[in-house]
Amino acid sequence: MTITITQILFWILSVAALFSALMVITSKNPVHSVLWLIATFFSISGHYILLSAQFLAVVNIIVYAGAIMVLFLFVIMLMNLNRETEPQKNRWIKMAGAIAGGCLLLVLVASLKNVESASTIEDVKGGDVGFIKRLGKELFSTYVVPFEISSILFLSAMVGAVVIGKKE
Amino acid sequence: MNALVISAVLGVVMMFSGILLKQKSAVRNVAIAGMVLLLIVNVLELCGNVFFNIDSKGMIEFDRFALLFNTIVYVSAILYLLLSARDMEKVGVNYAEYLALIFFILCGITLTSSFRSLLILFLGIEIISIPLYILTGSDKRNLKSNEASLKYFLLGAFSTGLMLMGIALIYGAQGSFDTTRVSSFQGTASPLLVAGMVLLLFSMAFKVSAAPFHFWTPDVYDGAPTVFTSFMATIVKAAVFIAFIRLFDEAFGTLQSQWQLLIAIITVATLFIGNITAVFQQSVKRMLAYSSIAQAGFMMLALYAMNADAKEGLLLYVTAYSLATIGIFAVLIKMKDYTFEGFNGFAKQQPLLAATTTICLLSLAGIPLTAGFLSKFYMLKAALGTGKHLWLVIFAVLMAAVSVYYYFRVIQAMYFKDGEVQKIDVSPAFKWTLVVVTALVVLLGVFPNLLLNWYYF
Amino acid sequence: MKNALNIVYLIPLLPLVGFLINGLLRKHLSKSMISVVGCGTILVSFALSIVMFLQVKNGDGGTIEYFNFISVGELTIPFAFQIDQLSSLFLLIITGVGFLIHVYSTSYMQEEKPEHFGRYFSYLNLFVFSMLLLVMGANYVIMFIGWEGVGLCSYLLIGYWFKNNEYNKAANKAFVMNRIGDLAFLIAIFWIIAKTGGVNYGEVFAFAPKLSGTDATIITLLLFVGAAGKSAQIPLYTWLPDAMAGPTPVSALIHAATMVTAGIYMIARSNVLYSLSEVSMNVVAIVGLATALLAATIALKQNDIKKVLAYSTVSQLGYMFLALGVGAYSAGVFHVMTHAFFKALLFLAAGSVIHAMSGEQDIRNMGGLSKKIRITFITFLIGCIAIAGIPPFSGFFSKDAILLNALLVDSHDGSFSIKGIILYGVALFTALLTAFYMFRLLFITFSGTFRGTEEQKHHIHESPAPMTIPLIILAVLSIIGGLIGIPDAIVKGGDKFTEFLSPVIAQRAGHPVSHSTEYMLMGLSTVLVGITIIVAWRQYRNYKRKEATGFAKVLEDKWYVDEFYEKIIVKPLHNFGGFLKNVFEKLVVDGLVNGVGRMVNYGGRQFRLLQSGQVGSYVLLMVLSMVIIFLVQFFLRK
Amino acid sequence: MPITHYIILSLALFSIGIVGVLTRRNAIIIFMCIELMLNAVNLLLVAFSKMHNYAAIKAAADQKLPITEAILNTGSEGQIFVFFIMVVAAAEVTVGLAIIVMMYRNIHSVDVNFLNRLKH
Repeated sequence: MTITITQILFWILSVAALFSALMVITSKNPVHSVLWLIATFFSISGHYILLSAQFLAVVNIIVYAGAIMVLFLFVIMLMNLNRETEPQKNRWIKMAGAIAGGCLLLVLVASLKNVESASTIEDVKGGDVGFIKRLGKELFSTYVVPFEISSILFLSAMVGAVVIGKKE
Repeated sequence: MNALVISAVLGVVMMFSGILLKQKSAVRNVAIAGMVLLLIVNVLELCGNVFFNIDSKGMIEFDRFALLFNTIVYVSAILYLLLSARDMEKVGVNYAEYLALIFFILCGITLTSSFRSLLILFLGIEIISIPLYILTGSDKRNLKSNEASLKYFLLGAFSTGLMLMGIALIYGAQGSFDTTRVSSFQGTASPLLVAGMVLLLFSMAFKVSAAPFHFWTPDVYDGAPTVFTSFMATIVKAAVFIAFIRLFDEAFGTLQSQWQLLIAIITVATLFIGNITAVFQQSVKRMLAYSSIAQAGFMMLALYAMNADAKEGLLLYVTAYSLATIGIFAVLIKMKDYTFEGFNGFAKQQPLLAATTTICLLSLAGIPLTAGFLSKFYMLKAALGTGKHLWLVIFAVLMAAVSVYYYFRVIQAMYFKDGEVQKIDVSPAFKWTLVVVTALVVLLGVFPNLLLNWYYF
Repeated sequence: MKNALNIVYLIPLLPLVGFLINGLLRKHLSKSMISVVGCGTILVSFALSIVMFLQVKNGDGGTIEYFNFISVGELTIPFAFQIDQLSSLFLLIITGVGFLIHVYSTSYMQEEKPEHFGRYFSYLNLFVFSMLLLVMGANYVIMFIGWEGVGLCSYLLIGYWFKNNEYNKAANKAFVMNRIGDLAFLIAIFWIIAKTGGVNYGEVFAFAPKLSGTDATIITLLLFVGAAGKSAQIPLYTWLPDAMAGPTPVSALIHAATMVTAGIYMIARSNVLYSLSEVSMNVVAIVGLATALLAATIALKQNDIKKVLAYSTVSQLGYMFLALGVGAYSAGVFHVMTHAFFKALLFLAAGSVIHAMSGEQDIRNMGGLSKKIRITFITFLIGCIAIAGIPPFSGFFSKDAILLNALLVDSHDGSFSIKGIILYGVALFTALLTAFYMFRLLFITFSGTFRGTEEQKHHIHESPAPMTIPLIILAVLSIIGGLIGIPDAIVKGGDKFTEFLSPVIAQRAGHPVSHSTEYMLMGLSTVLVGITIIVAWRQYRNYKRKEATGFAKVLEDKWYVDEFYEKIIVKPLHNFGGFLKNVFEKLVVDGLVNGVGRMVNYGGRQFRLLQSGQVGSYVLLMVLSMVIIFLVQFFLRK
Repeated sequence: MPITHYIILSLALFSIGIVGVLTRRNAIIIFMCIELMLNAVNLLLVAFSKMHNYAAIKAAADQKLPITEAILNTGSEGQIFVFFIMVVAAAEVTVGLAIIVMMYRNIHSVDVNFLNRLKH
């Protein structure tokens, strides 16, 4: 059994993603949580590149890590939230939450363990499905109707932000 | 397709009408006219006139079931606007925006009733949900409204996460989001598919407020401005139910043996919690929230049975339920005191409103000669048709009997108790609309085929 | 008149129209207009019912379908009416007695405001409509619709004087108890659908022989629970006496003559199913007899004129169930008919008494009324004789038929089984109690001296004609109504009634007893009833209020015999009646019903606590449920 | 790389998100945890997309069939779906943060434990 560079990268990125995700939920300071979440998104983008989904990797960084998380950070800074402002939950409730989440993970994994392990992911010639050219064509031909529909979603979100945010 | 395009356009029109029209009544009239237009184009499509022939690559299909349901939704929405649009003015200043959001929601409803792809289902559900988060919080100064909005948003986003994980697992198993391709598999179903189906079941159960995913419902319905609670509890809930039954019919029909037991468990839990907890409410609004959970339990029977009777019966059920609940809420909105005591002596002050409310309540309780009875009958018969689990039917009948208790508390307060008479002023038009709603409830209770024949011819 | 069936829909439709007119226009119509609409619609319905009856008599009954009410899969439930011997008979009773009560009401309710007057008549018409639907329906679903309808109307009418909180409670109690029964009925309907695939009487009864014994027993027992709720049998009877809160004509119409007989109608209609289950028959007979006895003993102790009549109704209904339980369906239905006459008469007469006494209902404050309200007295007396069972009044024949059939249960060769003798003995004893309390009521009310206030005394007057004429008609019917069911022993082929019903009700295949035995039994019951009445006469003809005169004085005024009776028979009976009323009814029956409520209460409170208002706990509960559901789905299922 | 690795990885991220929702009180952090859940889903979808793409091309190659455009396109729908999830997430964030800010303006806190006026 040989270890390829892909596998090494997979493990490194996985550990990074899981670690930073754990830090998101354990950091006391909300700003730190945001930064760790950005780190998680970067590791996930790394995974996308491993899976040769370059387009999504870039979008993930630009949209998520770049725009959305900055919005979060902005709001947190605006409210001046820091370590002191978030009272901690009761230790037992935290424990119960962690155990419940752990149980869910266990059950999910146990029920999916029978998935045919033959299915694998490897690089193959012509496997450029994640490239922008191919996705762009698909998006504006087959998926043009959902694409237009998502504009309605944005319109309603826009109207909503106005309704909620506008001073009366 | 007519209604989809028109409803989206109307949403935009409403946005601009808020800027262009100074009079609120003008905005309202535009909205009502738009809704009528929507109904007309939809009925035209039902009769075979499609104006917008857009190729959705098989992701959306407007079949009879979808079109008929859309018709029901638009009729209910017209009645809703006629009865309650005036009351939206009290909520806040963004009158035109509220109406625009309602049109966007209707656009989402049009999608969820006709999807053929999980992608469209997802988009439709989100287009329904996001405006609802906003409408729930639209009474910005009211802390209850704030709280309801944030709770709804956080829990709703959580359930969206569950739904997406479910869709992802299904995609892993079947390699497609197409409902027909999801349902076609060789041999036994992959665990991925089953797990995905269960996760989708959770999130849909959340959206229709079936136990044990119902917790948001009482709080949100209670906290939201009553005029929007009315919309959420009726039209939106009906739409999600239709999506639910479509999903489990078309995508998971082949997996029926896998989910039937789960649905049975959820049905029993929903019926029990909804009915029993409703008994102890002090506020009519909150009672109606629990009652909507209880009614959802009954509608779950259609999912459980999943035969031709069930789909037909569900159409009747959502119609009966929506009409009756809109009728009750329309009166409730006018009241200042939402407790049961607030209704004391109501019959003396407003005999007509009391009478219409009574008939609507009787329909919800399932008293014969109202649409509520027949729709419950259909549900139970459909569940019997599966030939299994007779106890489920008996349990449902028992719970229906419990429901009589809390519906009759309102009737009793209105007719048999004296109290501080609340002054409410309503226009004759409002009264006549209510009479129409009530007449429909009774008419469908005697001639259900007036509605159901549309499904077949 | 061949095509009279084509207009049969008018029979229920007219009261419905009356309901709509009176209900919607009650503010604009005068009282006389309301009366004309209210009574007129019922009168026309009655005329049509006579036409139907005659047609059925000629053998031209049938089923008329209007439209498909419900069609779910293979199951189609037509909206159809079935006009046959049984339903046409009930039509006559409902519209006929109903019409008289409507006429009576026009005068009785005269003091109400026009608006309320209209409301009252609209409810009354709606009630008649529901009852007609119940009886005419050609399947169980239509019957159920009428069934719920009468429950609803009785709720509205009991609570008619809603100012009084007690009355509200009574209305609620009636509704809840009725709902329990309705629930069982609904489950029975679904069971029938599940097992036979139809709900039309024709289909179900044709399929019946293929039902398994257990299914037949379950269905019939569930139906019986439904009937017990509506017809006030143990343990669901307590609502009926409380239901006397409504106006008196309502008590007469709903709680004596029509609604409460719905249970009897339902079981008689389903006689094919009942015949399949020995167990159910026994349950029906025993519960019926127990109710008859229990209610009769309680009635001994009551001082409210309407309460006595209410318990007497419960007791008589028990009688009818006994008849059904022993398989004598036609005797049961016969008793329904005669009971409708004399009980309506008694209630209306009681209403007339209350009217004369300016609303007083306590018989201890009455006395000596016989001379002042002559017509009421005579009609009331006729009613008492009829219910007590003295020939040739109507009650005698129907009661006699029930007693005889009870005695003959399980008998195939003319000899009596032990069961039969016990049933007969208890039933006869109950009949004597009936005679006793009815005449006690009569004597306390009408004989002796007046015990009320001066003002009341001054005010006593006979009721106006619209009230007395129905009384007289009903009195005549109470006298002669029994003649259509004269047993064979007296007039050969005299029992026209059973003969008429024979196409819809299977006859008991039993060995008839010899005529001499029958004479002996009739004689026995008549003599015993006569003695009881004399006892009651001695006891109560000069009733004095004990509180007013003191115990010693009472003794002084009475004969030694009276004291003897008092000690040996009356006192223990009274005590027993009081015991049953206070202990059994309050503790056992109400306790049972309330106990279930309390359990639901407790459970509901616990569930409410889950709704803590905290987002975190909601998510936690959801996640835990998800874990459990996943476990069920992937690891526990099979 | 076996697909199970990816399944387990993304389920783990998903569960961490859920645990975060369960254990935190700050509405913004809870919302971030939900975003984490969505990203776990995205990762899984991309992995499945690649898996289907690889399987289709390999099957065609094994059977010596010409590799058409349609086969090369297999799996694109998964990535398109991810795109739509991002779209929806962006819309949700707009609305969600607006609601949280509205809440903050009224009670000067984003602690969800303070949300308990509505209960029972």
